[in-house]
Amino acid sequence: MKKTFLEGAIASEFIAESIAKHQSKHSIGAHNIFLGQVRSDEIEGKQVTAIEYSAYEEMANEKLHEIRESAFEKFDLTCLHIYHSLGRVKVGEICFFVFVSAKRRMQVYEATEYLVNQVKEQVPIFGKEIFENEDFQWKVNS
Amino acid sequence: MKKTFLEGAIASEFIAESIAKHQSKHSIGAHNIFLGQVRSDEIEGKQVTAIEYSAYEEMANEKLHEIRESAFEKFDLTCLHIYHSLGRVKVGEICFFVFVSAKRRMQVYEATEYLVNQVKEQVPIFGKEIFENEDFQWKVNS
Amino acid sequence: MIKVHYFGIIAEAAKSEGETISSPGITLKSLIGDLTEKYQLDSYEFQIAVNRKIVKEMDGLELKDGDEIALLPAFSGG
Amino acid sequence: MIKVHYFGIIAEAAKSEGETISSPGITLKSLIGDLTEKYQLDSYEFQIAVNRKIVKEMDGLELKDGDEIALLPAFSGG
Repeated sequence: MKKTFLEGAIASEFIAESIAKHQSKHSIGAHNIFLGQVRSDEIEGKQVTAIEYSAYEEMANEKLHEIRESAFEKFDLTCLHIYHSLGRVKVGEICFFVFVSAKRRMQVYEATEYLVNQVKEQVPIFGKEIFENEDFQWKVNS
Repeated sequence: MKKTFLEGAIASEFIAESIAKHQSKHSIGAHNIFLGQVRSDEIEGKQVTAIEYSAYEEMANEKLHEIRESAFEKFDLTCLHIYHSLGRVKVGEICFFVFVSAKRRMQVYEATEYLVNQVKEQVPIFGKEIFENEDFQWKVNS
Repeated sequence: MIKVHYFGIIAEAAKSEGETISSPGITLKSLIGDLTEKYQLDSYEFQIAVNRKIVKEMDGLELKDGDEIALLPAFSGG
Repeated sequence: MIKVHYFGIIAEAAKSEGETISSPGITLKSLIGDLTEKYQLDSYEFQIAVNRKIVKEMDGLELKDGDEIALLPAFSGG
């Protein structure tokens, strides 16, 4: 089972290491990366300062396995990686990292979009938007 | 005029720094990154070991400026960055880095794809595929 | 024993992340009915997973020892 | 003076990255004709840029002092 969940924000150094690890794979010609960054939305006059993520990890990991398999069936990919934060991620920080690699570039954009949408729709992850005064509301994906 | 051309391969640390610089922009919710990596193609029994890039830089910079403007017109983006190597880039190394950021994710994949295709089609960059024995051939984009 | 998990706004309403329930032969429908009453979940929308699979149709589903139930509000990852 | 730039396989054929040519009143067409003959470029495909813009139609284009010409083979960035 590949590891998806990371505690806290996803550091840019972690992303750099993931990229560097692929430099030994000489059949790869194209990478596409999606990064979700916590946005400082204003909701009814209150400013979001962080999102706190929780997940039903056992089910999420099973679902992520299915999503990975389906992406390899749909698209001609060399490899793919999905990472998502758990716990508190502050505005401006990265909470979601999808990384697709392929021989040629044609399908990488669509594959990334597919994976991002599948994770958002199918994987039991729950985000709590924290406001300045520690008030909060449960996030609903749009 | 924004700087696009970098001497040699694009380091994963440079990519990490570019990502980190966007963490102060709290209106951004989604990034999409395309990376072109030099592939070890086999051409008539010979293995590509590197690509040596040259460019008509003055024209390329004018063209890149137009491409950037057109992308901002077509897509709802917060910012975008395009980097391309000059000189020799070895197999497995990154030669092309397109970085798109937006409030929401909807258009980022298409915007990246547009930029990648525009650069490949419109910008006077020339790649020379170097084989093991220092033999070479001029690259033709497919 | 049946393990029940609560997530997100449901965990908040139940003031708990889960509990273990012993009700031999209970149906999913009556278990959910009991929990909805106990924690006043009427106004919440949630899906139900049994053994980590979303259940579309509760009718006729009898729970057995070791089953893992989860009450899942709208997903909001990413 | 007209500045001429060669790139990629054309630079290789010309064994040069460019040169400065003094031919007052020369047309683009005859300049390209001269260069094609000088460097035997008949078998190469290339586009022509005048002052960093691709020229689709050479006919009737008279060059003036300070113009910058480039012979550009197929682009292969990325």
